Amino acid sequence: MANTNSSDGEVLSAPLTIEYPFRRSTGPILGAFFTGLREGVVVGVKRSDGSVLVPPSEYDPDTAEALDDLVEVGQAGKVTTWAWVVKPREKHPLDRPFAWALIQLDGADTAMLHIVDAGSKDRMKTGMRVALQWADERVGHINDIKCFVPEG
Amino acid sequence: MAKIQALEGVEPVTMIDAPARLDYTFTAGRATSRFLKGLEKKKLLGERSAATGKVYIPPRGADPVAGVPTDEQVEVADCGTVTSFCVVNVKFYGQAMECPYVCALVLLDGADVAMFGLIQEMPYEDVHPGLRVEAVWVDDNELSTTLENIKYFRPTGQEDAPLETYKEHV
Amino acid sequence: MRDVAVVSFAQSEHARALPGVNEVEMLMPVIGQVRDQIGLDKSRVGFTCSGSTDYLAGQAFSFVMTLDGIGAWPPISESHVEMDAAWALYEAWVKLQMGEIDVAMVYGYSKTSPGDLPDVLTRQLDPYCYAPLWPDSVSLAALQAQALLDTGSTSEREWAEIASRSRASAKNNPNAQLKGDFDPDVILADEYLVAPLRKHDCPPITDGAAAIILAADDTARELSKRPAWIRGLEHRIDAQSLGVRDLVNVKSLQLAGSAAGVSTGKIDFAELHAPFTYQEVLAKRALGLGADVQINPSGGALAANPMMAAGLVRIGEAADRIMAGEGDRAVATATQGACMQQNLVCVLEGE
Amino acid sequence: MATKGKHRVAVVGIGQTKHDSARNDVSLAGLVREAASRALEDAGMTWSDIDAVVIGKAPDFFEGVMMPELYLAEALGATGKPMLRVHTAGSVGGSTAIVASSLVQGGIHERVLTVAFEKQSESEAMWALSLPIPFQPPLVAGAGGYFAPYIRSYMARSKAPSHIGSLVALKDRQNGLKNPYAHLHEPDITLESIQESMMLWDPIRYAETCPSSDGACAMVLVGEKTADAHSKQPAWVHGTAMRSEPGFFAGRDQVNPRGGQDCSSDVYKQAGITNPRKEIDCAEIYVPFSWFEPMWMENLHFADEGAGWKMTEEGATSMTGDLPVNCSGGVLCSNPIGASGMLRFAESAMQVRAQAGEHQVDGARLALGHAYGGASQFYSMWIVGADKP
Repeated sequence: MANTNSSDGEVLSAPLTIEYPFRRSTGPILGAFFTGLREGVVVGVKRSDGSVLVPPSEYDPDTAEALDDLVEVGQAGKVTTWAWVVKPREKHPLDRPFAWALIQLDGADTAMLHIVDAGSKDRMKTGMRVALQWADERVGHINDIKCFVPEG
Repeated sequence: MAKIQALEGVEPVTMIDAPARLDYTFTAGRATSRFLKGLEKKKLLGERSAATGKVYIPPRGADPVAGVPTDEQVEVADCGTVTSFCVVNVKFYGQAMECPYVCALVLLDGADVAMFGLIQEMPYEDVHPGLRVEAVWVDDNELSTTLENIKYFRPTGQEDAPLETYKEHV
Repeated sequence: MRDVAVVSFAQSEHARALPGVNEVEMLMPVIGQVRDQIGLDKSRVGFTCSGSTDYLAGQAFSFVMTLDGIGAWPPISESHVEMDAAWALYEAWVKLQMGEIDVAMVYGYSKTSPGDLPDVLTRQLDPYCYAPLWPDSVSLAALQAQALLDTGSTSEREWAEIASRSRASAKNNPNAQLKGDFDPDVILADEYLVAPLRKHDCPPITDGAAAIILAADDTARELSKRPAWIRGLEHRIDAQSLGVRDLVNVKSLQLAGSAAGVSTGKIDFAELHAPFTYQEVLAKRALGLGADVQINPSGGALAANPMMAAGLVRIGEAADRIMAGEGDRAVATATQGACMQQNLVCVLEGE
Repeated sequence: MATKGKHRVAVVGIGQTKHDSARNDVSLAGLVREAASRALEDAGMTWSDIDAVVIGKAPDFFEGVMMPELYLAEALGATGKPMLRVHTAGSVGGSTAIVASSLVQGGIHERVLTVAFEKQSESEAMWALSLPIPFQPPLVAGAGGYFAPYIRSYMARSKAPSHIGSLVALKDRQNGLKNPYAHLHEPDITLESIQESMMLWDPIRYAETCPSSDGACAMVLVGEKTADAHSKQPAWVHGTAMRSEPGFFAGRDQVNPRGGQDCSSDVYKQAGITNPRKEIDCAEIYVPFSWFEPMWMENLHFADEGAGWKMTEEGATSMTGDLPVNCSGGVLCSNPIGASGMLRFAESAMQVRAQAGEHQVDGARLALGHAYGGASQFYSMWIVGADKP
């Protein structure tokens, strides 16, 4: 219980922390995606028109039709849009400037959100190629992808 | 799933850990702050509603019946009557109390609403509606702006309050 | 459909932080004002609906506490959406369409100041693949802004001009939080916050509350000399996944705007809930608004953005201008979710 | 668009998940889709037939996802459609269904999907319901800690014998055995085992307490034209009502709150019911702690004040009594909080559609669904019938 009370004029305030170690069941499709990450592959799911969603979902985002045709996709792809973080926030995945990016992996038809560790904003460009970097320790989690880096 | 070679025969992931922590600065608001500052001086300050004449404690800023602010401060006694209670014997994440404990609704003398408080210094099977109780405060040097200044309530030894005095609250 | 109008609108002061009050204390004067300025007794309100969310203040059941501020006794017919209160207005409008009540009250509020808003909003995202990365709201908006820049149809200069115009307009709005004269050349020289967005491209973080009274048919005429009639009210949602969405064409806003009949008559002015400068460009396009439409005479969300109320404020600001005879037909919008995921469109007319 | 005034609305599709303490086999989306796709299947519809989606759940802290409907829109086929998120505390499942009904009754839509859920295993209900509030000692332990003193007050006021709570628990747990979706299936339960179970929040025993469940419920609500064309028996909505009152005020009667009394009077009036005990064939009532059955019997005008417990004791609320209550096993057998209210509404509709299987009340034509929330301060109710209103 927080009791380091500070007084702002007439009104009292105190720090409050809401914290919980949430543990989430993934279901089979996201489960396969996370299993793949742990094993060092990226898994997508095929829609009825043949296009591939990455990350995969149990449902078509447009029609809600159930999906379960899992496929493996590439570990490099192109940046469809990006945003350069000048000053990372405390909870951000990196503590030095980096880019958030939507990345369409080879073999995928949709883009996934992750980060690009490019060192400098000048290296970022829409359409650029990036390659996936695995985390040293992988447990089956989105953070098994450490980041993407500019290719070549 | 079978056609992805890397996934064949491996233990599938079914759960992920997603801990989350958010830090806030809680603001008590005007009415609650007035109440808390009273507690620092061992005073229980309720607030009377001009609309209904009722005294609210702890005040939350409004007379909920009329939807208007309560702003006349009224000191109420630090003793009162148990209107109902519960013996808590359940544990949960983040709980501060040791089980079992008695949590009671205490109608302080001078107040028109009962507030939750602990009952101690008596066997919990002897707690009953009508029981007269008084606040046991923390030591003066530990007083601060918190309801935790009241450690608990204990029986006063007075005779039980007659039902008519708290009938509206059960 | 039954004719329903906005007949009263009130809002609190909007500020970065209103630490002196809790949510009830912030809301109560607004509720009093929205009723009193049209002399409405609370017993005439047939339905009440509110919009708020627990996550902003870090308190569960916050809407339960604020019920203390409206005098819900004897018990009232009441509901709550965990959405911007513009959607609470939608629910109240639906109840009025059922024909059993004639007056409804809507309110929305948030105290955003207790938490770290960009962090808190990450909790709205896909809890498996997005939220664990903690992508803050400004960063996600910047992804959309960059995608828009890449189309070559807008510029950072246009965004700076939007910020400048909005905050200049807000000088006439006594409730606005961020107002004044900002030279686009000067603010464009600022550092990026998250490129391509600068501080001026982002909304202020705001504590505030707002309330509206809706009335139907003759009751609306009794309560207001010139009611702001709701001629179209529609809302739609898009997928959350940014990777499957067309970020530069806000489909849900297009669909809602077209269903609400925005383009069936001349629009005199618009109150667009576009918290980031570039979102005004997207919203104008989605609604097909031309250069002749005055945008955000109140200053819009760039001048004050009380979460869970800012959309309702847009409707209220537009209605106030219609009621005052400052225009005959207006459109107001509300948006929520990352990168304008969910949108509501309200077309208002005087008569 | 349709004409002015209130339109008829009926339930033509109902789905629910298997409720369990932890549905670790599904994601959040998978859980809501399990209920929603069953409701669509029951309605003979696909996702594309739906005009709008109305979703409800209790506080977002349970799953730690703020406004989770934003993430769930795709999973529920809502992309490009209107979607509303309702939250009225524990009554939310009921009020969500009422908002969905009003979209049809107001002439806005013809086919609405409504869904309510809770996946409590992502965190812990006791934690989420007892978040710290600065300056206050954390005395009240969850919902049980809050309600126990009022249950004690009811017992004192009505002079109900102490075994009534156990009788309710026994009845509902035995009813739950007939419901394949129920979370708790306890075939060996006896009055003795209930009375021997631990006092969690005295006077509430462990076995008289609802479980903490993962689960979801969904319904498809349609206009008259669609319902008439439907091959199965619809459940016609004869009345809906909601009431709210402040949770804390001087002189508040929290044992028999006026909000619940007013709400039930309103819904009976809409349905043309003058003698609820006689006219209503069965009821699904929100009973998270067994003592709430007798309390609600009084609040809902089925029994005089102080006499609700006699209905329980006489067996009137059992499946063979004159007013079967919670034939599904009720909240005492399954409590995915946000969905629990909708489950009451859906189970009442299943009864008048004669689709309740082993827990069907023979010849049920008119049923009440009830939910409450907060400090017994939010109420939502509906009356559904086999006949058109």
